[in-house]
Amino acid sequence: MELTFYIAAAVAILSTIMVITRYNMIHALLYLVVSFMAVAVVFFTLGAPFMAALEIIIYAGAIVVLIIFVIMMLNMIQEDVQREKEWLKPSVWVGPALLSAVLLAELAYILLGANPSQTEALVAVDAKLVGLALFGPYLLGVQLCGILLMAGIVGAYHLGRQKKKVIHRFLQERSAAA
Amino acid sequence: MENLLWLIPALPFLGAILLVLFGGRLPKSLLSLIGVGSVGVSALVTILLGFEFLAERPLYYQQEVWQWFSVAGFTPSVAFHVDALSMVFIFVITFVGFLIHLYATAYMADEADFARFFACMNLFVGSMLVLVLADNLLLLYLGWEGVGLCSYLLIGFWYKEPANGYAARKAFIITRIGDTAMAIGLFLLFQLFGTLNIQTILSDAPQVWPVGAEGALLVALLLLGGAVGKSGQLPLQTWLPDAMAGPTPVSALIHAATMVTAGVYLIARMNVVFELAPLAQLLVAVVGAATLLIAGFSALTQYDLKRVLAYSTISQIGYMFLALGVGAWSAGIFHFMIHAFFKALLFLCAGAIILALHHEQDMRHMGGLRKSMPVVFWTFLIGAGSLAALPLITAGFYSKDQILWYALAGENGNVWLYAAGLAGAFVTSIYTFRMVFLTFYGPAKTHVSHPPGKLITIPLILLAILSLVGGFIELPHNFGHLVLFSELLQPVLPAIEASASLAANEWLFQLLAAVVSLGGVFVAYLFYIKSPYLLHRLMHNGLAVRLQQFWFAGWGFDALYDNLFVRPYVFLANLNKRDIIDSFYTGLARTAEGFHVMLSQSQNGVLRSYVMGIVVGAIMILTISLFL
Amino acid sequence: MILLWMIVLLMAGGVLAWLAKRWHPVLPRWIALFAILTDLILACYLWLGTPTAVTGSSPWLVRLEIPWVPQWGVNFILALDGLSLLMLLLTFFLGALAVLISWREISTKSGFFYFNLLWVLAGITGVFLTMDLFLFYFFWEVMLIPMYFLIGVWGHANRNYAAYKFFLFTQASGLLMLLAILGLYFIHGSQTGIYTFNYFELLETTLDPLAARLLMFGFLAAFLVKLPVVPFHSWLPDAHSEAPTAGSIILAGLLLKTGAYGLLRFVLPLFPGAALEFAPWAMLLGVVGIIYGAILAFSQTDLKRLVAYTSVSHMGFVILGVFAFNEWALQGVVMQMIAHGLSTGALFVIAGFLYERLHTRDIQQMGGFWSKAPKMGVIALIFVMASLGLPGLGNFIAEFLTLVGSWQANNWLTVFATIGLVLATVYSLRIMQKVFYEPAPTDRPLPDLNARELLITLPMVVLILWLGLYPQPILDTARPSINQQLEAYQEPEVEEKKVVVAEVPEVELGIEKMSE
Amino acid sequence: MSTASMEAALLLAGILFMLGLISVLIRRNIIFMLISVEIMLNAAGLAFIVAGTRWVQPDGQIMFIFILTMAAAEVSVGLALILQIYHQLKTLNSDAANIMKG
Repeated sequence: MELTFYIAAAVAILSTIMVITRYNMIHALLYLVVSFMAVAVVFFTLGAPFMAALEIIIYAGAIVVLIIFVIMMLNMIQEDVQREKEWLKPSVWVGPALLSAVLLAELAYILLGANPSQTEALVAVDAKLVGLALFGPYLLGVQLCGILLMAGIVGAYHLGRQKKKVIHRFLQERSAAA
Repeated sequence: MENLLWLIPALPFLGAILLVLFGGRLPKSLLSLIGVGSVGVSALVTILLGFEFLAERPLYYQQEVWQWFSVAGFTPSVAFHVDALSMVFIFVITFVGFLIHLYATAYMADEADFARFFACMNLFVGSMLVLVLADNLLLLYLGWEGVGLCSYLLIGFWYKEPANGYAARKAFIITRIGDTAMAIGLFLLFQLFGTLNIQTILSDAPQVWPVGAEGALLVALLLLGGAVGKSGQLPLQTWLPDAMAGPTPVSALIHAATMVTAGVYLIARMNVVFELAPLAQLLVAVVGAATLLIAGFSALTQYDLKRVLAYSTISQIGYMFLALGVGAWSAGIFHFMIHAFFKALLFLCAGAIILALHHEQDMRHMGGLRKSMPVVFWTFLIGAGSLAALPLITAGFYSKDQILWYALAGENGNVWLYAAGLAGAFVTSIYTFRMVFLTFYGPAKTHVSHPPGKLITIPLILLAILSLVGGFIELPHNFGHLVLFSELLQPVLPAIEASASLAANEWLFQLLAAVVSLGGVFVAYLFYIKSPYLLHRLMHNGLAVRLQQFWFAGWGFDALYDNLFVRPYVFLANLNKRDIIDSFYTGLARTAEGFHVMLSQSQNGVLRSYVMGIVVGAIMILTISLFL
Repeated sequence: MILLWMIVLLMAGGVLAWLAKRWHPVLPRWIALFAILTDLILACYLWLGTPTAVTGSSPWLVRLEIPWVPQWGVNFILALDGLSLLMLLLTFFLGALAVLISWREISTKSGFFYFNLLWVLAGITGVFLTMDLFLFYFFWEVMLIPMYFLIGVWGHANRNYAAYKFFLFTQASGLLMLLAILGLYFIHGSQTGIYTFNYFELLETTLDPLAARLLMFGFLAAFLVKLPVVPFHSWLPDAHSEAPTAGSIILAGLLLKTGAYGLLRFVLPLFPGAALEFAPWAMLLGVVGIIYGAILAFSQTDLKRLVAYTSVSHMGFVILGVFAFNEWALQGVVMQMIAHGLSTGALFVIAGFLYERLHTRDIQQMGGFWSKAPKMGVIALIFVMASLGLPGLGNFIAEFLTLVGSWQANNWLTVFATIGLVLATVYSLRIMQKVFYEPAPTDRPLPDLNARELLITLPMVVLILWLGLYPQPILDTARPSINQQLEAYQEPEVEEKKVVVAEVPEVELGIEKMSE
Repeated sequence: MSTASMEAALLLAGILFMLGLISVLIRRNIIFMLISVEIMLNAAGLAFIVAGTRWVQPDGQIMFIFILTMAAAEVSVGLALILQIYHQLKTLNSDAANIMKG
């Protein structure tokens, strides 16, 4: 299992790096799928098979597909790729990368500097347990999630509508009043 | 009668109030009736009161009108106190004031602002009466400042001319400087005596202070400061010549009856304090002596008729100060009274001349008026004779001789003061007769268009008579020995003893004074009538010309003060017009604004930079929580 | 209860005036006038009904106490003594004048204008009446915000700057006072276990010197800025010159007086020790203010700004007198508050009249108005003379008493303050010279005062003369409460009084004997 | 699986998060930024799961489900916004969307 974890972790990191360095969005998204799958494997090794399944279905499936659809709607062409290339100069990414590295180093310092916890055998937390908790103490959270999704749908519908006029709504009101 | 005391100052005030309220609506005849009538009735009351006073010979009359205010033991009243000294003053003020008012109705007849003029004149007389009648120093101060205000209003009466406004302001501000010294003196007096009642202070002072006490000296000096400002003495004399900017009756009122004699009154009134501070008293004499010389020499060089008279006033008040300073109190007051008569006379004559010559004041453009204006000529000659102290016939001789005599023979007198007085007398008669000769003799240079009417000549004649006979109430003891005046003042003012060693030779000094006076007349005659080429020759001498210019400019005092005080003050004030302290707060605001600009630049709308901000913040928080 | 009604009347009147604008455009000013006049009558009724003060009795005439937030010890306490009564009379008198002066001047948003005017007055009334520090702070702020609108909405060209500046200065200093109030509250609470904002109870607090000093500076901050004392004065010229005439009158006549009132009412009795320590410095500040304000006033060309700087100069006398700690000086201060309110108010009124006619405040463009408007000239002359301290007018009594009092405390500073009178002459005469003397620069006709304007100015003339010639009623009204404020300083006072008392009977006897 | 890999898993979560963060910081394309946010959310979810596993509790997984839900909603609304921005500004450059700058 350990080995599986490390390989999956390595894949996840590598593919994520690939995601953030691609110029072409579709390529990046494909790497993203790989990354999500690798993380799903990590979930499995951590004893959360249900979550692994969800990761693949929702992240790698639904969300990525959604993004792909949008990209298709936006008609990305070669020029855009070229522009991505221009935008992503070393001078742009060195600073943030360094800062993030500092953050990571501090995180690592916390993790590694902490007292090593006692060794315990891994116990899987299966879907049944999760389900019991989900519809027991977390019932309210589930309801809220439902509302959130509902709001997301409504919001997406409202925002995604194509309006005829592309001026500001205050201006619109004024023109209507006039 | 004594219950009517309050009427004396109240009537002029009433007149002033009526004129202010209804001045715009009444005809001129009614206006002059109110203006002159109020002072006239006041003079009538004064004369009746004076008769009663002379008959009864009380120490004083006193009347409290109301209590002004009362704070923790400080209880000044609006109360009037009249003793012999005040009696003399109110007589001069109301009587001479009345004559001047009468004259002014004719003089100002063509003036549009008739009501304003008489309102101010009435207010002037009223304030002066309050000044001399006040029973406490605070009320005296009220009159004192009121006089200053009225002088401001009247000197600047023709306000459209900026120079007049300047002269008016100068008069007010310079006298106010003196007043400030006096106010400080009042604080000190109140602290020491717990009251400002004059009689209380005078009776308590000898117990509080020994002779020569520091407190007495300080108080005396501060009061002298006030007196010097109002009376136009050194070093605050510069406003008086400029005060000629007002109409001529105003000049007469300021110089003869009111205002400038206030300082004399104050010192005479506070005589006990000055006697307790011999040093201050000596200073009074020295100031008087110096002023009479300086002003006399300036008068020699002036061409403006009124300016000559103005300098002569300064000089004559210097004589009064000299008299007060050597302790010849009653002599000083006597000279004040006589001076009021002849100076009012001279000014009113000058006014008649100026009016007749279309407001021409320059003596170089006058001349030959002896024929065309005989009444004015004769009255002016009498006034001039009195001013020059022509022996035996004029009142001025008796009063001035007394001063000169005590300046030498009095307890505090000395040879230097006497010499100054004598030199002053010589100069006085020179400039007086220079004025007479320039104005009335020689060829006529300006046509007389406006011969003086009755309203103008009657006051002149009355004053001329007084200028002649006024002196006979007080005659030297080796010559008639009449002491009506000093006897009257005896209870109020300390008497003076002449030193016995000199007394035997008094006639010698009287003769000297007479000779000096006549000599002055002769010199003037020599230079201006007999042989004018002498004057011409003198004017070609470089030193003489420079001296003449120096004296003409009033010994450079104006320029000195201008450079020393006025200009630096105006410069500093204008420099700081924007208020330097405000720039500190403005700077504070600017700094805040700078920070605002700096911080608002970070709000650039670029999403990534916001995220960057979050990251940096996270790093900082983590670092702090980890390593600190 | 009458005290509460005074405040409520003003506040309700304000709201009503605002609403009334909808019904009729002239209704607001009538409502405002009516509300203020009613208050004026109430205050006069209180004044005339005041029994003559008996020494030793409580100076408080009327007191009202309602618990408000008992948990925090906040009470609704209104109390009236002679000092507050005088201030109230001044408030309502000047308030009525402010309404009359705005009669024609304010044409835009008049309803809101009168709302603000009345609320400022309500705040001022509250400040003068309340004896609960929490409430005092509340009214202090009530006063501030409508004033901000008065300047900011109806002011002249540079009004926004002036309004901000005014707001920032007073607000910042007011916050320091709030801190000090809270400090006093907690110190008192920890000492006695009773947490209260009640002024009468807080008077009993014993403070160690350091705490007293700090708290006093908190209070001083607010009062000195409001007064204003020289380094903190720079809001005043801007606010005064940019405010509409009514605003200037209320600023100069009343708002500045709240600072002086605060010094008398709170600083003196609450922190006697610290105040004694600070006294020489405070007097120095006063003298600096007198002279500095006078010099600045001299150089101004904007008439309202000039008058504003004269206020700085005159208020120097107030702080000079307050920190002299004797009855003469404090009576002088009270007189100065009233007389300055009238004289400076009147000068602003005249500046307002001139602005209405000429649309300028620049004295370089004026001159020779005496012949065109003699009535205005006479009235201006009277108030210019009042401002330079001419005897016979109210300001003279005030300044003379203040200086007599401060002379007992400090000779040299008094000498310099007296020199300030000369400088006052210089700037005052400059007003007369530039506006009424000299040849007129334009031939534009200048209508003289009309009936309404005479109605505004004549009462002020009468009052300033009355104050100058017979100020005793005012002094009598103020005396008990002044002695109350001075209670903590009586020790040195007794000796001085003895000297005086010993002399006085002698004097009076002397007079009686002689005159018989 | 030993606890050592627990820490390794947490470290993985951290690394992924950092990578997402770097991407947010360096990309101007809004879609890329959205993707990066997804990566970060995913990393956060991973951390929850590790914690849940460590304490043998279902709560971590539940939190992951919530995150998932939120991510889904966020992506849908976000994409709609991106569409609008693209229609209004004709670009996907996030720097261009700075109309509200101070």
